[in-house]
Amino acid sequence: MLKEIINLTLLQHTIRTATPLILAALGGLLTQHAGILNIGMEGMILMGAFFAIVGSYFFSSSLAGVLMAVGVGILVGLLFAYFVIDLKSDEFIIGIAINILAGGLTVFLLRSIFGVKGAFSSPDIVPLPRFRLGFLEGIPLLDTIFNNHTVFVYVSWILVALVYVYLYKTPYGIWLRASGEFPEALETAGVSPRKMKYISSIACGVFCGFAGAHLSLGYLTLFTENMSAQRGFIAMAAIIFGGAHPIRTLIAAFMFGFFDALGIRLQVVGIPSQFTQMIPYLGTIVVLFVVAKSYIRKIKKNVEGES
Amino acid sequence: MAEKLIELKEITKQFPGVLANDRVSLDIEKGEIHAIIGENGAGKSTLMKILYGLYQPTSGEIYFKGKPVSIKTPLDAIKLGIGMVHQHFMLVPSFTVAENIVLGVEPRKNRFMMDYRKAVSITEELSKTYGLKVDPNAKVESLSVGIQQRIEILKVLNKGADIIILDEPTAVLTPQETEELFKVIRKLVEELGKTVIIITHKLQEVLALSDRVSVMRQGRLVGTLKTKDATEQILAEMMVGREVLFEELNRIEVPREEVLTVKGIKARDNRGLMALKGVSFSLYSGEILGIAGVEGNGQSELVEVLTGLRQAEEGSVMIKGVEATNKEPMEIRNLGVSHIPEDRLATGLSKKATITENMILGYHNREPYATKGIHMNKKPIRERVSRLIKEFDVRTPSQDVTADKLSGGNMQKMVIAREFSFDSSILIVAQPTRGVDIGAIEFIHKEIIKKRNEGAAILLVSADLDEIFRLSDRIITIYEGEITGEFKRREISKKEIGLYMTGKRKGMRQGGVQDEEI
Amino acid sequence: SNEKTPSEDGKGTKVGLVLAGGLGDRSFYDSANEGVEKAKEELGIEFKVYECRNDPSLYSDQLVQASEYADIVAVVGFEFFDIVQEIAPEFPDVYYIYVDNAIEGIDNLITISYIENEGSFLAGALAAMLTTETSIEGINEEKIIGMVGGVDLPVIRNFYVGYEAGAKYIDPEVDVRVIYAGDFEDPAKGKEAATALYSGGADIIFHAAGKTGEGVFEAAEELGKYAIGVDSDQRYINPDHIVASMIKRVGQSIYETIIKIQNNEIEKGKVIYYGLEQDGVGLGYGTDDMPQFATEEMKAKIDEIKEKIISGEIEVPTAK
Amino acid sequence: MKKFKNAEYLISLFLSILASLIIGAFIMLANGRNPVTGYVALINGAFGSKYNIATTFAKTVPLVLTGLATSISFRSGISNIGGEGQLYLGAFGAALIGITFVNLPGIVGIPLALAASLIAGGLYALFPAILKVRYNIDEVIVTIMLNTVAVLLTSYLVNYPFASEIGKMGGTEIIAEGYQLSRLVRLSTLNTSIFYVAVISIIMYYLLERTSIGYEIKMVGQNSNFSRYGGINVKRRMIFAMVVSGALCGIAGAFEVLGVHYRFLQHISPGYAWDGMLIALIVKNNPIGVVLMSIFFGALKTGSISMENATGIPSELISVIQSIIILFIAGESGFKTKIKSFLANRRAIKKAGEKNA
Ligand SMILES: Nc1ncnc2c1ncn2[C@@H]1O[C@H](COP(=O)(O)OP(=O)(O)OP(=O)(O)O)[C@@H](O)[C@H]1O
Ligand SMILES: Nc1ncnc2c1ncn2[C@@H]1O[C@H](COP(=O)(O)OP(=O)(O)OP(=O)(O)O)[C@@H](O)[C@H]1O
Ligand SMILES: [Mg+2]
Ligand SMILES: [Mg+2]
Repeated sequence: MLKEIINLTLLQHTIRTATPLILAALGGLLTQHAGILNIGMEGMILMGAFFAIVGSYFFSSSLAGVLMAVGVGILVGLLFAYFVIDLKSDEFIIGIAINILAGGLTVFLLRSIFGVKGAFSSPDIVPLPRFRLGFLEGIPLLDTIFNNHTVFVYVSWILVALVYVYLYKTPYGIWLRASGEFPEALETAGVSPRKMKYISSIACGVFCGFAGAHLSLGYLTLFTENMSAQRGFIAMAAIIFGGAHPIRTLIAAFMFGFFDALGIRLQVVGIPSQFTQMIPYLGTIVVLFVVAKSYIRKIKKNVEGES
Repeated sequence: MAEKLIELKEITKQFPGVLANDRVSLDIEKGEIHAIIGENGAGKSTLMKILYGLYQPTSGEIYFKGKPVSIKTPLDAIKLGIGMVHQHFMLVPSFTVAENIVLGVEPRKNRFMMDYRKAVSITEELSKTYGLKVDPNAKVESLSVGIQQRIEILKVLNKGADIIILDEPTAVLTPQETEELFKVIRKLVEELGKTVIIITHKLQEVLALSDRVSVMRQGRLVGTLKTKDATEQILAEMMVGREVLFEELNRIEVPREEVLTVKGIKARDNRGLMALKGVSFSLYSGEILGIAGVEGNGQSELVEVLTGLRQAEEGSVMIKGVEATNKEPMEIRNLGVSHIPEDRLATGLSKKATITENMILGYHNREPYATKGIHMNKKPIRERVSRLIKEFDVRTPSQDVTADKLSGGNMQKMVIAREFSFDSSILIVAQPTRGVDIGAIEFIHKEIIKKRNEGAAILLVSADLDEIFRLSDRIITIYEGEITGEFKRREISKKEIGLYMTGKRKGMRQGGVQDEEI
Repeated sequence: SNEKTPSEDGKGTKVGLVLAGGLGDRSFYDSANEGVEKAKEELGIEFKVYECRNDPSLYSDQLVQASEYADIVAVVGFEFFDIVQEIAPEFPDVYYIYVDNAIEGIDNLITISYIENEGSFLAGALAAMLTTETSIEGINEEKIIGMVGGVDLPVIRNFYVGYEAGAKYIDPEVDVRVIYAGDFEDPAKGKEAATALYSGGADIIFHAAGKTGEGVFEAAEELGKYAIGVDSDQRYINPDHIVASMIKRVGQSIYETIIKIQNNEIEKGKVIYYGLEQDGVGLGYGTDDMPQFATEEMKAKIDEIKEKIISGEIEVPTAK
Repeated sequence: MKKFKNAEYLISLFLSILASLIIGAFIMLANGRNPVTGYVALINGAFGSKYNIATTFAKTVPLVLTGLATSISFRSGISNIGGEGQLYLGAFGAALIGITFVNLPGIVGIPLALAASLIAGGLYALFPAILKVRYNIDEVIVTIMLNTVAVLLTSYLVNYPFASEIGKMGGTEIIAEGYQLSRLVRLSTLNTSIFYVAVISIIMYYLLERTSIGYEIKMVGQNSNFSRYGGINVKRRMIFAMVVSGALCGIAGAFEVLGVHYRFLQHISPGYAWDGMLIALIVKNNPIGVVLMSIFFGALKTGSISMENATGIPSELISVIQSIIILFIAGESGFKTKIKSFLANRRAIKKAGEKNA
């Protein structure tokens, strides 16, 4: 029975489930660093998923799909930025409005463009290619776990590294962080914090576009209404969990993916689905608690060690 | 006549409801130190922010070296060689000193990557050139205000500024630090040919440092004069539009009774380091006990321990014979302790709350303001607040505006009004006049003395030695979390006390030495 | 407000179709819609669809609005159990066809209850027969089959018990595994659930998971395995990997009931059960141009089982 | 001064709603629909008859409660995003009482059921509150996680130990007659819970705006340093606010059971807590605003269904229009300051010009 649960597919599942979360969370953590909590990610992912299908279907090219998703991501990012940054509206409300907008608009366009409701799939949708990493081929374990995923799985890992370098090793990342932590300081240093906030917001749209394209063109090859299925919110939880640090957020996303995979597999053993489905959520709280406690203990220890 | 570097012509700035600058015209000459003074809210910062591109003037023009310029953003100002050190520091707390200094002009390894090592070496270089010592790798949030001030200046210099605007740079500095800063300013002007504009509320500083001084009142420029033609009296009069008398404060003898006993207090600062290493003293009714010390030597922590905001690890605090160690702030207040906190914005008030809401805190659950401690009665609350506003001369359009609409001086008066209105027998007063104009300083000092004369025990913590000397009946010095000396009024001179404040001397002073004039 | 005068031949009869979910699920609700569409074409009725999109706060509103509009209201979704009992007596002139539950004793309310476990029994039997057909590419030796359910609900569990019983009837050693995705609208999750089952050795998965089931089909295609669709004949979605569908003829039964109402053939306040006998549920093999995985033998065996169920020789368990 | 501010706010709110409706009209036109017919149907659907008005108000019941719940928690500076979970547990708690003590008369039973829901919701909010004040664990993430846990837990309970015998619906049995709040208008689900909600709203208004507790909560939320310094027990106030917030959500759930469905259902809430949160945010946590905006949202929901049914304007277009309304309301103060500073600048320039001349 244990073999049913703990096996290589568990890790594959973890990786696959984590990917859209990582992509969206990378975008969200950029706005987070710019001082904006973006709960509109859910809607941004959904739009991305839809327009990826549109692009791929009409241009018979997955690249066109991705570009389309990214283009729409930029537009939604701009909309979000305009309201939050220029009009100083409550970011929570704007985020929710974007989610509602995305929910309505995708369904409406699904009907107007494809003439269907609910779901759209077609052999004419060109999915994103899969990737085979030649150098992994010989190595049995790594090959199964890490090879032959869709392209965005690898892209997401590269992006984590890029975002990390961007945030901490380039001037632009420093500006971005300053724009969230102390915008006046950045402004007096001659860099517009507004610009940095706009950039982060647009980048978030792009990343969520990636996440959406990955869902509808990479992971699956179809669009269904509401297919983002709360991933935007879980991505936000991952950001909070990871303290908006790219690596720690990546770990959080993997953790969610892992708990999810574990939950699905535990059902096979006969545990009621409601309980196995709780695992990612309860697991997160437990991990948060353990981390917080050990942090407090560490502070205490430091203090004792010093005196 | 010297070259006119900058000419501000008829600058007007209209904020919604406030005319902050009203047709202000001002010249800055090359190589001068130009002081700008004025009451709180006179429009000094606004004018400088316009010059630095942070605000756009509603109307008016700026000429730079005789040519009209448009300064739309700070970047435009930086390009013209203008740099500004702000009243409230513009440093990113979680960044290192080096990162802050190069912010906006980061050295790069290539098009994209920042060269952090270069940033460190730039910082070290600057630090050496101008004689301002900083640790490039320290995080700003862990540094004292004095050091932060240095970083701000280095930051401006690093951008190649020829004209340096300093907005109230000395408000938070110790006399030693102020002296050091002035040396740097003189060096910048005399040796490096820079031009300096300095805003300050301290008239002695104006007289000691500047070449010319401009005075602002209620958004207008009252006049500019050569410093050598000015006196404190003249300037003060121009500022407030009436005569200001620095009268000797009237003290009466009040029966002394020990109300606060502090024994062997040890406590840590926010970083977990020992900030108080066994502090003991007593405070008596009818006296003002001044605590003199360079900022960052444990005064803040001491005040927090006494008021229940920070846990002491060892030692005891007795208030009127009642054990009060590590009690909650509320319990300590109930023992009759009022507190003017050093950071009014972070602790002393809520910017988003109205003046009424800010001023009723502490009374909000007492009769008659709250029936049975629950039902709040609007009328008595409003009456009380409006009375306090009048009594303490808090300048505000109404008691319903939010506190962030007040100028710094008026915020401070609001906090003092609230705290002094409690019939507390112990007042813990930290930095009561920081960033406050002379009229308000005079007012606040009188209120403190009045409280003393009524028999309250007052613990005064101030970075401003003049203030300590002017108000205190007794002074203790603190250095690195320990008390290094205790003196009666007029027992020690300002120069000498510096030795105790910097730990160069310790122990009680014997005998009375005539104090220099205060 | 509007005149409700159904003419003799049924022309101009107004039908309101109230759905707990929404159109576009390519199974349950779409099938209901097909029924009224057919009635429109063949009987000349008019109709309007009232979608509640799974929002419980709309059940009552939509039902009332449909009642005010229509002569016959078809109410689709077990969720309406309480509300339809409350509303139907308020509109005595309106006939209610309530689909997917069982209520007796209200004169103008007819309920259609599907014996989905019977249909699922056949699906299970087919899956059990196929899982050892190693001649088909992708089918392994192991006797493992799976099911992906949307949410753990009584209806969905009813699918499962029938499916399991059907499989065990063919071969008691067949291991039947179920995963509930916890969502009817998350195809990605459906794909993961299916992938987990396939990689655990299952080669055929039956889904009762709405849009989540789309992910099951994708997993089948990707891993070269097989799936069984639900409610509508879903083979057309991917004929190479969807071997059959357990059909719940919601549309057909609504259509038939409309005719019965118009012909006054209806027994008042009764439950009409649609099981195998009434051809309300069954197994669909798609159209002839599709590759057939079920051999003639298997189909015959399925028919035999079907007869036995109808005759009562086989008793299909029901979920609690 | 204050009165004037309120009037100004109302006017600009009205204008932003108007502006979004105009945009909505263009969307309808672009779709070949007649916006006049559409909006007439919308208003008619929301207020056109006794039944419609009743339905509108029926919709506001859960929104007011969850909106007030958000107000009190957000005011105290602790964000309760877990309303949905608290609502589910509260609903289940009430149902449990209603199916267990079947012989109690309503006058005892209903308060008991409400108490159960209040305790269930309150306790479920207490947990993240404690994690927050004791261990400094972010309450946003914990409450989001707890939402799903509560939905799943109740789903287990009603599918297994408390599953209804008939109706195969993922719900409990019907609660006893004595617990069922009576309906007020024929066909509508509007029931006597609206009176309870009116009373609760008044209490909450009083608590938040007129008492020292409300004052303390507000101060804690604005500046917790200041509050502690001023002698407020910050942690206690945060926990109090969170528990009250949870209790209100619990009660919202109870009314769905006692007044609408008469049993607990697995998917009893379509996201009431989220809507309530949105409402509270829009009106900046003002309790009166919550009530008014809830009515507006209720009307919008009721009206848009009628609009869809009457005109065939698809519901997804309506949600697009709704999101535009929300965007405009949220952007209201931003638009206003933009316009104001534009006007002020022009005026000042004009004035300066006159003086120069
Ligand atoms: N951003 C702003 N919006 C609206 N009013 C402002 C703004 N900034 C300043 N003011 C108002 O403009 C006036 C001038 O403010 P300013 O900051 O220039 O005063 P100041 O002379 O620097 O005072 P202080 O000595 O207290 O620093 C004040 O009444 C202030 O309230
Ligand atoms: N939006 C505003 N409306 C009204 N008054 C304001 C506003 N913003 C700031 N003020 C007031 O204007 C005064 C000046 O504010 P500002 O932020 O410019 O600080 P400052 O200390 O004078 O300037 P700086 O630190 O940049 O030199 C403060 O006393 C503040 O209370
Ligand atoms: Mg100033
Ligand atoms: Mg097999």
